[in-house]
Amino acid sequence: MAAQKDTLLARYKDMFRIRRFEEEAARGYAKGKIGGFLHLYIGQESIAVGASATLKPDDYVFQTYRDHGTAIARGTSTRAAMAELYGKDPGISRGLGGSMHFFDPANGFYGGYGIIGGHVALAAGAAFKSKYKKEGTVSMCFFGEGATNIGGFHEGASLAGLWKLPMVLVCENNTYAMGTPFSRTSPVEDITKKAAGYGMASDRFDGHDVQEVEARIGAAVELARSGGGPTLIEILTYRFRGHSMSDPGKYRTSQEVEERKKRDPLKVTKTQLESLGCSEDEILALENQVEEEIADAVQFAEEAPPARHDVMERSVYAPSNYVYPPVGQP
Amino acid sequence: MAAQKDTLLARYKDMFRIRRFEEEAARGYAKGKIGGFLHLYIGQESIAVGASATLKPDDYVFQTYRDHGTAIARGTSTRAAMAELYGKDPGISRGLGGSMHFFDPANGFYGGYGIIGGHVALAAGAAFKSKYKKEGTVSMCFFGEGATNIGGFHEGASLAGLWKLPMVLVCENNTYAMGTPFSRTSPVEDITKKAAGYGMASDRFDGHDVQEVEARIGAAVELARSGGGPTLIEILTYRFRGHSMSDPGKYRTSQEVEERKKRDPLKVTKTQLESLGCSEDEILALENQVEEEIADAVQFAEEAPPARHDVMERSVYAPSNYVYPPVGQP
Amino acid sequence: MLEEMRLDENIVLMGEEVGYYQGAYKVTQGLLEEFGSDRVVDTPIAEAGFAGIGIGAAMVGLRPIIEFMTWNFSFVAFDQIVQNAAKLYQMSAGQLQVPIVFRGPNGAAKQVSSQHSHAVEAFYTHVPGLWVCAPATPRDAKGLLKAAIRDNNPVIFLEGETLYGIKGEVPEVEEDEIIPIGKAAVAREGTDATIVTWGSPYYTSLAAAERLAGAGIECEIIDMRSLRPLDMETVLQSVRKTNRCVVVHEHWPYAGPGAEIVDGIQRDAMDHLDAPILRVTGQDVPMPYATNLEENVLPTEARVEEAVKQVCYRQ
Amino acid sequence: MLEEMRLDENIVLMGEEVGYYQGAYKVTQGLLEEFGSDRVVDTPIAEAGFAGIGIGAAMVGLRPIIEFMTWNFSFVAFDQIVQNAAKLYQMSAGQLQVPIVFRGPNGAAKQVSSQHSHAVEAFYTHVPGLWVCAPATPRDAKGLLKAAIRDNNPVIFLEGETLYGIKGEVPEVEEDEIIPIGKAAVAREGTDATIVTWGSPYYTSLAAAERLAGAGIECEIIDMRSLRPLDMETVLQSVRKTNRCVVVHEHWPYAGPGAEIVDGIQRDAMDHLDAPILRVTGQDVPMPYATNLEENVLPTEARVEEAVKQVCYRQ
Ligand SMILES: Cc1ncc(C[n+]2csc(CCOP(=O)(O)OP(=O)(O)O)c2C)c(N)n1
Ligand SMILES: Cc1ncc(C[n+]2csc(CCOP(=O)(O)OP(=O)(O)O)c2C)c(N)n1
Ligand SMILES: [Mg+2]
Ligand SMILES: [Mg+2]
Repeated sequence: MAAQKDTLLARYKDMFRIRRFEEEAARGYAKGKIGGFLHLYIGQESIAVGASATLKPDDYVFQTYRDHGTAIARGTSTRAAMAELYGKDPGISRGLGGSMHFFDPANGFYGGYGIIGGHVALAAGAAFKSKYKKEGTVSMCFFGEGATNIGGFHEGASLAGLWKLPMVLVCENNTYAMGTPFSRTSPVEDITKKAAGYGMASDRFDGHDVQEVEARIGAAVELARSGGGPTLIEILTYRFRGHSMSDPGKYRTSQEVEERKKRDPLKVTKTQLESLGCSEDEILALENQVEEEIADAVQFAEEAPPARHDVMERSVYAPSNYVYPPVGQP
Repeated sequence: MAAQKDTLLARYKDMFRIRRFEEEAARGYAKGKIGGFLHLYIGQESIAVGASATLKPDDYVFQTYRDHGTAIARGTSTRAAMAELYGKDPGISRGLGGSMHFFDPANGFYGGYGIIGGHVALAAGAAFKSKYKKEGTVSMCFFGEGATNIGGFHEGASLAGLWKLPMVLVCENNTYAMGTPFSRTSPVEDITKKAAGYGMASDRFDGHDVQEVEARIGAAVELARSGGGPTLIEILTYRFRGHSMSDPGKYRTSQEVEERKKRDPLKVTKTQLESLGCSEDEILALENQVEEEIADAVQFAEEAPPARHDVMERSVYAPSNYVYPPVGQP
Repeated sequence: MLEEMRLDENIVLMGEEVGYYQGAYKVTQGLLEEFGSDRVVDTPIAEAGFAGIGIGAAMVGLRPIIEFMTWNFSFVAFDQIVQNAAKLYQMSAGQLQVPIVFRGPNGAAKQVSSQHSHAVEAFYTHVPGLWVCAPATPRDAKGLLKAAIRDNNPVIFLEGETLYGIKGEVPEVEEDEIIPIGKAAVAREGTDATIVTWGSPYYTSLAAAERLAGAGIECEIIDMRSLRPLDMETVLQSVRKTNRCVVVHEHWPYAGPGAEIVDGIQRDAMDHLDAPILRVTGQDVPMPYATNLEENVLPTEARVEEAVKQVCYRQ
Repeated sequence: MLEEMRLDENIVLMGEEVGYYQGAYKVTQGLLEEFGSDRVVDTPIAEAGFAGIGIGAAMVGLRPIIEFMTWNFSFVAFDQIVQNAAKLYQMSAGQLQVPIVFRGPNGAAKQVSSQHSHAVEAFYTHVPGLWVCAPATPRDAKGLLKAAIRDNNPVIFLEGETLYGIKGEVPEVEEDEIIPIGKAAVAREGTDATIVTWGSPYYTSLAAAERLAGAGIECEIIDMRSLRPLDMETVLQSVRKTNRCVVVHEHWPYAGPGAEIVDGIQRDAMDHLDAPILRVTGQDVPMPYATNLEENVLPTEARVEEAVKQVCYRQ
């Protein structure tokens, strides 16, 4: 019980960190400090945090352009993340990638991708390597429900299913793809119906409870790790903000949004914490830690030196002084 | 019973025409009169013929590069077909397309396509027009089992399912994609398992009996025509020759091929005809008609003038003197 | 678009968010209401699929307009455009036409980073069977779009993502002004050097020309407007007059229409050239996110100025 | 390939029919037996999928070789190559490398018609982040492939479909000869005109040069071997000597490496040119099936001869 409480507190902190990071990012965008497209993860935090809790540091994670939350859940520092949004040199992609292209392989985060569907095969590629090298690692790929009609998803899933790759495909069904409700773009309501066609396992559930997310994704991770092949998971969730900062979100009513906010994963977890005997002070203390961290991240980003031209030029082509490792010792 | 016999005789003649056409094409290839890739339809004739019997002249048919049989079943003259293989000006694509790219829209045949998967969406496009214009026509798309892993198939099928387009997707599962048995490249054995993911009906059956092909495809055509949306049909079949003329087909045993030849659709139909009281002479007379037709087609192709440079140059861009039809009368 | 759609009910519009959302960039505002969801069709995210549906529908008589939310997303539909749209007329020996327009914003928007900042003209101009338009002004955009819709061939229509904000004179509905595909415009007259450009660098070039005028160099600016076919006649005429030329474009330096124009000039007007032709291009890097870097990756006024001075031997 | 795979078990080969079938063109004969089906992987027909798997595997440490049965099929994987392979090193600010080779036959084979006859170099050379090789001789093919496999960047490796039949000297296994990416070769020395070429038109050019020698014109032939980066130094040196140049290539005329080479020459050696540079190219049409047409669409010896005579003012 105490262990459960501590764990849940940790999850809450991780979710709260993402929430506050995203809010400050929105503020930075409004102030013109952050440019381009900015897709916020607010409302979906339980998925990144619950999923990350099931993974080991050397597992591979791939996400779309809506990638801040997942990167931070994997361990990307909020300083490096915020500096990236500000286009600064100490950013996690040195200011070259921006919001949509966080990369932090040191923390097992293999990138945010801007083209729908394309990264599913990349994630399958990491899983292919894992299997080929018998690493025992797992590759996890997140994508939106809007991605399930595109060829990239189909081919990645087909190959993962065929080769029984150690992979978990997590569809974050947040009900909308930009302004389009899923019902208008998918021939089926239940995405996991596609799993049978890929010869893979599937699961489908509501994502507002971080503990459930952790348990259900955890089972798929274990299956993958033990050689049982991939699972297609559909998690029903909701984004509270517009698709990106430039989207006023007029395609849905405020009642709908308010309704969904009742199941805000942070709120849900707070209630759970209280029923586990957590005091408000305990929670507040933790929130304050996060507030400080985020304030520090913003200040860091503000003060950091700008992205560098020479870094950009040097990173078009990798140096090619590749020397073969001694045979048999890769 | 007499009607059934006449119908079946007609089907037999159509299948036999394709068989003999393909055999002469193989001979022309061996003699160096025909170049490029040549994919024969031998063994699969029951599908083209059975399917065509369910269609009206203004329905739309799309096929892969293995397209001679389907075009001829739709009504392409064997003269124009053979002349195309010979690269001659009176060829059905005036010598520009060749074996893989027969085009005969006048007979409702909208082409043979060389890139796996791409034509599925084209066929869906014809179905889209049919629905938009309330034509009451149906679009039928043939493809191999090897095509079901590619994105083009997925996207075409997804959109057809979503918009309930009047379309029939016919997968001719001839067991091999070039040298690869289906079991090594598909995550599932039963392709129709994918239909649920596209929200469409499905059917799956053995293709050696032309009457069964006609009945089962006919049901799907009726469903499409009556607004019931698309069907994914998998027909189990076999090609007796190599993938193309350059493939010796070493990846399968001669026993396997002999075993399958017992279910040669022509042989099966002949037996059915006999049991319907058809005499050998009746069948032979009909075969002789076809022999004459094919001999004539070969001679026509031999003697036809070569493809023309000016036709090639003129057909890169269409003339653009487009004038809008009076409003409301397209 | 609106005007053309009123004229022919065979014209349908298809793309992501073109209907209920009124277009990701609000280009298609109001169309859904007027024409309904049968003609203004919101699609799933499946560019290869809906591009293919458009091509298939065009083959059998419709005249679809396919919107790519941005041209960056056309790469997943590349096969459909290159293998089917461009070739069907010929493969079928003229039996099937493909009257289709693929349109959407092209080139860098502000800070959208490497996967969303492509100037795609080099890819599509290479392919016989396609026409390619790249208008810079609102008037040209309208007139060329009309021509593209009425053309019986597949047209790649590149709109400037950064240009949607630009307002300019547009002819009235009654005028029905059509700008033919394949005609360049002399956007500024000058005697000392020719600047050949299109799309958003047109504005950079104009600004640079003003600055150069201050330094006594009068540039003639040719706005290509269409990139396939190229109106080399207009370019050559200008170069024969000025004897110097700079080509300014956003796309990466390696080849593309930029190099094709240079090739054509040197072939047919080498004797008139007093200096090698120079190009001012987007730099040869994937587009970085940071704005301080992006600004320099795109062709700048300063670089145009410098190049013009160089061909005039005035550094 | 064999030799490299023996050296590093991180090298895996993936593609359609590369294993059990021993390669559609028998290029991969024997590899499956030696390395097993874990390393020589037959794939379903899903180019975007297995190209993506290769890129993903490369990001995390493997060194995959991805075979396209022919380059015509790479268009369905275009997005993966352009958006991911070419950019990951930069998007990740150097944190991830993509050491991958995409290879397969390029250009027309005999009578395989419009969808199967692309010379794709114009599409891929345009993209920063990729290297592009196009060897013509067996020796170069081997040495460049070794360099490509050992390189830490994505390499587009274009083999000549019609060249598989050509036999030539190949260095012994022990020699481990590596031809560096980005170095052209002077394949024939001459004083009167430079022919710049690559891939199968290299042989057309050689034959034309022999015929021209009979007419008293000695051509210098530069075989580019790599198309990105371009070895312009070698080209310029030759042109500064001969003062005349013809570029011969199979790809369509609009832009591509052909135009890029012309652009570079006119920019850096215009003063040395005694005539405009001409190009002999594949004609600007989708490839027709009929052999009488195809022969003339491809660059012919006669057209090369004529162009050389023209730059030498000897018609
Ligand atoms: C191939 C492609 N087409 C279109 C887009 C433009 N686009 C970006 S996000 C988006 C909606 C995606 O929705 P979904 O997959 O549900 O993810 P969410 O944004 O809801 O997380 C679209 C259409 C794109 N990035 N890539
Ligand atoms: C995108 C693409 N990749 C590869 C090929 C090469 N190819 C031509 S046919 C073929 C096998 C197709 O098998 P299947 O779909 O079963 O059809 P079948 O030939 O058996 O009728 C392959 C791999 C192609 N044409 N297009
Ligand atoms: Mg969504
Ligand atoms: Mg097959």
